[in-house]
Amino acid sequence: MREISFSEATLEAMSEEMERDSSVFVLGEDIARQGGIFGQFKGLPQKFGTERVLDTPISETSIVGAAVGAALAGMRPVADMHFADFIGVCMDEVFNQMAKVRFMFGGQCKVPMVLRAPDGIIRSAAAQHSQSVEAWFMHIPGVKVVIPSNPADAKGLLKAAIRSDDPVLYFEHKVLFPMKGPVPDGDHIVPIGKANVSRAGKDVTIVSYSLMMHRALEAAEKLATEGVQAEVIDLRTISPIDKETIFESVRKTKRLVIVHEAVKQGGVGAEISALVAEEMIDWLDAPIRRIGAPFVPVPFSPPLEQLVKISADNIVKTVKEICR
Amino acid sequence: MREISFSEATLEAMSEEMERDSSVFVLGEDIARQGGIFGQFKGLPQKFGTERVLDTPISETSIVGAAVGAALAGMRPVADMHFADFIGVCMDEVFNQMAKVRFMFGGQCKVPMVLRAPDGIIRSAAAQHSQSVEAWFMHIPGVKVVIPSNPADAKGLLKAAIRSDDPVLYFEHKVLFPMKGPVPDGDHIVPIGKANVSRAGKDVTIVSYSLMMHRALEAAEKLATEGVQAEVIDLRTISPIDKETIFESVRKTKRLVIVHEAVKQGGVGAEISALVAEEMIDWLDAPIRRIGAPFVPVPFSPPLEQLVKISADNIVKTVKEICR
Amino acid sequence: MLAYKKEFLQNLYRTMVRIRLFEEKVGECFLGGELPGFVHLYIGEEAIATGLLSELNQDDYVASTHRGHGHCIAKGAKIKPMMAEIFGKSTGYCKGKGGSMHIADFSVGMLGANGVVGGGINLAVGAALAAKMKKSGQVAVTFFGDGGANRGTVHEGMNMAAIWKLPVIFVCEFNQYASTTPSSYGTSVPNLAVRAQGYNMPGVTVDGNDVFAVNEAAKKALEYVRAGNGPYMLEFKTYRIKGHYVGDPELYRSKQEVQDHFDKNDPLKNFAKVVLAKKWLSQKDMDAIYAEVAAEVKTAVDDARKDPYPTDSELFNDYYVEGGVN
Amino acid sequence: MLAYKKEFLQNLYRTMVRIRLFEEKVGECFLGGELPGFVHLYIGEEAIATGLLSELNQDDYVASTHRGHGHCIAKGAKIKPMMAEIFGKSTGYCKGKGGSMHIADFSVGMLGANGVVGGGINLAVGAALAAKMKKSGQVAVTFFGDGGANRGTVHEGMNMAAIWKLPVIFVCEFNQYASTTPSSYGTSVPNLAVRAQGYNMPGVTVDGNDVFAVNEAAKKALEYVRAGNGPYMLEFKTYRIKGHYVGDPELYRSKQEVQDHFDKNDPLKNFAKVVLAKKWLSQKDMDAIYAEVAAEVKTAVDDARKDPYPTDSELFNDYYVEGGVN
Ligand SMILES: Cc1ncc(C[n+]2csc(CCOP(=O)(O)OP(=O)(O)O)c2C)c(N)n1
Ligand SMILES: Cc1ncc(C[n+]2csc(CCOP(=O)(O)OP(=O)(O)O)c2C)c(N)n1
Ligand SMILES: [Mg+2]
Ligand SMILES: [Mg+2]
Repeated sequence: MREISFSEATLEAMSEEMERDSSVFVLGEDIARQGGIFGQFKGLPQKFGTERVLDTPISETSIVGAAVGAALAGMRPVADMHFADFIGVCMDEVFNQMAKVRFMFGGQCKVPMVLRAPDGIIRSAAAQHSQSVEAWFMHIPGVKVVIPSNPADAKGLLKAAIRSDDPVLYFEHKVLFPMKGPVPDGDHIVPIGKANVSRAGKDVTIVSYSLMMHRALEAAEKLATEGVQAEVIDLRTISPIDKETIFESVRKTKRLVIVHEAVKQGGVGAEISALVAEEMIDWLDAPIRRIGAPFVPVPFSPPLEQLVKISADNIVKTVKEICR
Repeated sequence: MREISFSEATLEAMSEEMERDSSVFVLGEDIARQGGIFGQFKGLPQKFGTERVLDTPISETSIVGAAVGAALAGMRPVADMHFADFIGVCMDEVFNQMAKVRFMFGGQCKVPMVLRAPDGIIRSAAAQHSQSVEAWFMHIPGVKVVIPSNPADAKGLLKAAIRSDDPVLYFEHKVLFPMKGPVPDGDHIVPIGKANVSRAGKDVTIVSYSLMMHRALEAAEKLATEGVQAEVIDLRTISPIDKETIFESVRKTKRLVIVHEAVKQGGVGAEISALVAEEMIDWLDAPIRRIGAPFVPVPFSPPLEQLVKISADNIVKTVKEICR
Repeated sequence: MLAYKKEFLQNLYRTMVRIRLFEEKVGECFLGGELPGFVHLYIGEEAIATGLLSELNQDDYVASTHRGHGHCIAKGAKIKPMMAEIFGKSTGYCKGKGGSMHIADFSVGMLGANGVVGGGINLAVGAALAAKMKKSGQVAVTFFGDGGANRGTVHEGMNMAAIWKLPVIFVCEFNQYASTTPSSYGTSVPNLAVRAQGYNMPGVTVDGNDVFAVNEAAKKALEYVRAGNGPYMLEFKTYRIKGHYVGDPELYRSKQEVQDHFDKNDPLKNFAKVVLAKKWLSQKDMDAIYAEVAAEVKTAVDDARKDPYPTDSELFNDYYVEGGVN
Repeated sequence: MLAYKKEFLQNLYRTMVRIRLFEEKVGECFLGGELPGFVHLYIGEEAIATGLLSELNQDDYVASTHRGHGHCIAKGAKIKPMMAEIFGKSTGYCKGKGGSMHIADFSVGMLGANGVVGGGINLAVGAALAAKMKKSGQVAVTFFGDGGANRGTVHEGMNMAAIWKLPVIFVCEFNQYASTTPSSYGTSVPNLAVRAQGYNMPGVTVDGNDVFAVNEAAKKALEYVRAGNGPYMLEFKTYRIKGHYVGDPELYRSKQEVQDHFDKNDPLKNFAKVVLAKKWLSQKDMDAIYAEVAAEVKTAVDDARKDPYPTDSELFNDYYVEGGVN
């Protein structure tokens, strides 16, 4: 299969969907002139014109609010958040409008929009440009939340999100943009709500998503050399969660570790753990372990930043602790 | 002990702390002229003047931003959110300023402020005026989060929050305001970070907070008549969590149920469950059960609203399921 | 003053009376303990929605506020499903899921009341953006109060609409109060229309208690906006005759202040004075309309009372289009 | 033009050169791969911070932006701990926890750069509120760009400051671009000072490349604000000579445009032209300052390079005052 980068994969998704459906358009800061702060929108204005690829002012509440309004009026907007760290600026629009209008209005309307938010730690970007906040949104009824870890899923989930008649948050890790990987040709769609068993194993289940999938897979490699066969599940969608895929794996492995870059307390890992502790506890042979960042803002200085990042070795160590 | 209402208790706390320390002041919408939308600030302007009890425009980002700024300049602001539902409007100020400035600036400053946010379902206030979003804030390093369930704790935690040199979010359930209860005389302080065993028991641990504590205690009464002795823990602070009190109880009861009004998915219950599944799993004799609202916005129509509220009977039923 | 067709005048009056009587009835039912939630009445502000929205086409958009009943009625929503919604019945526009603060009728372009002050502004901006992209000729109108004007999102929306020359009219209903806070305290300028200059858009201050003045201003604004010149701001000076919400003890103003306004500047009395003086309508014409509307409102309430509440099974309807609830 | 004391002129020049050379060095170190994070340089805008902040007292407050080095230096922060901070060293102002985008020196009232565009506005409003409550006579100054001007929180802060008559100066640094977006595209008016009218505060547009014009405007604004008249808005027209961040390919403008500006309107060249023509300072005076500053900057970098990184044990310091991490 041909290999393209994560960012190219999202570009293909955008391009194909914009071609397919003239109601799809994109808006955000530095989208048209710059091609997106990570180059993820490069070439779109040349292809589709600046009527459908809109640079906006620094006005996040208007970006999301107007996207909701345009969706209500029959368009399919894709809005870009620049950095996920700024989503707090328009949290009300996400939480009280985007997520709720269809329900509040008794189904009179729908909100087929996508909000893309580049997240995660990159190169000492410090406390306000390094955050992962996906967990907030799994606590908000009315939106769906996807978070791909590789180019194929990036493309497939973005296409699914754009075609979805429900509002979707699409988190994409900044470190992933240049990463290459195989992407199927043609109209590749990854369904929202379906996790993926990225590596089969029988001794322990590692659930992760986004950049941390790569650490998890590395860890699984290392563990394999020591005789531990880890099954690695890529959640891909965190709301709604694909419980069945997780449960099926835990039924087999009887051990569960969840890994994410976001701080551990109150993170997605808590929900996964709680689901298993609620419905699968009798299957477990070990405590459920979560690996997430320590409860502290992301520091600037490289050696400190290193301390809040999760390595494959962290995962290996934790897995070994529960596989004794 | 004398009995006063929850709202009077918060008023006493405000009054005493404003008397004690001239740098304490309060700002928010309809605080001075109305005395707060739930009467929780009544009489303060008469006592302390409208220089220290400030009505604001409808400008939530300024309310919180200015509170942070005033705190940096040596004041101790108490800001009011009107309804917790509007905290999304100033989420950036909470998340990126209030929570982070001290850390980002290497400890050069502190942010001794309190953000009060009335939350919860009340009288068909519908999707945008009924929400409980405390879980978001336990996922934000740098703030503390308290959430009292009764007048004594309301007073004691508010006083502790005002005196704290750290930024504190103070959630108060709208239904609690008129509820009466005993409040100790004098300088009653409830330490942040300490849960309370509100009822002792040996068969099951019920962890809850805020309004749901009352449902939990009712449930415990009912269970007692059926021979099940529930220990009921009032978290009071949800960040940092008082793990030890929970663990100690679970060591005894070997069964855990967590109850909150917020939607179950991604809620505080997930974190509590995960902590126990991580560190206490061998002590458990039953699955950990969480009780929270179904994953749907709060509907307006009374019979529908009823479906997303949690009753003592829900709790009884769940407890019995795991106490068989 | 221009000449008006009689039918147009009758329609204006019908709409204003419909809002007034609808709101009076809602207030009555609320005080009678029949209504869930809380309600904000549009009484005293009827001339604005009426004079302005009467100039819109059915497919033009309106994004409203927490005080949305009047906008709804003037945009052409039916009062039966409105009343049913406010009662929380399954026959309501939102099937009982929204209530007063989320009342909406998408079939007439009414994109909903909004419980978040300022929440509707950018929905209108977005709808106008959609209209522009589709070259549909539609316009969007959005309302905000003298209090809501101070929300940041209004600023963002006005700037964005201006740079993209979107067909949207920003309507400030300056009714003197934001809940208990007088606008003279919370709003830094006496006339908010001055803010339009900050976005390079026209902004005018108009007597919002005079439906004719509103209507003239609306026509000018619409002509400008429909011609593709970009957004326009209208500020209507008016007065909230009732409390902020039904049940408001109104400690922040005197009864006399309210009575004075009602006596001297009630938009319905103002209308009657003009049309009777000019003999455009007779008292009989007006009485007939009044009686017809009163009957209509009575039926709406009678029906709403009898209509069924949603059943439990409806909780998860009208939600995710593609399912996905755990 | 007024007459200036020689020492004052020397100080102005010293500050401007300090900013320029500091920023050039930072840019160099970044391109050399020595710096973590990303950096936004203030080159070309030196006259604003210098002419304005030179009029502040040490205990007055400044809330800055992502482009904060110049504000920091002009407010009196030392360049050694600044450079150390940008290198991420434990000797930095924020002990390496903040970096360029969160640089701060509370000992001189510099409340920090801010990674969120618009994030500093209300910190200044709050500091000014504190000053007013304490009757301390302090003022607060806050900066925002032509891009940041379109954030809602700026609107909220200006209105709030106006109704409370807070001693705060809102300073717009109109440098023609918001990242890659020209202000002529994203900002609906050519002069943002017009927006001040919307809050009933004075607002003036001033040549931000002329440190004397800046200084005169600053004195007027400060007099007004210190007298308790409420807030004031200053808009300075300037130009960002470097990329938005170091490493910016700058595809959105021509090299010629930048060069033209640099040749004709660089604030340092402008200063030299005036002081030499008026014989207020000699080339020798200026060369001496330049050399002194160059040496100072060199030492700052040399030291920063040698200074230690924070140790692992420092991660949880400078965090909760009262503990509480799980
Ligand atoms: C973001 C937000 N903040 C606060 C509120 C609470 N609130 C509801 S209506 C209102 C006053 C609105 O005043 P104005 O905008 O003048 O409209 P009016 O009620 O006068 O029609 C307030 C403060 C809210 N609903 N949303
Ligand atoms: C709320 C927010 N949105 C977007 C950004 C990303 N961003 C950082 S600087 C910048 C451009 C700022 O332009 P302007 O305000 O004119 O300041 P300048 O860079 O020109 O000094 C943008 C979009 C941000 N940091 N914060
Ligand atoms: Mg009003
Ligand atoms: Mg700029």
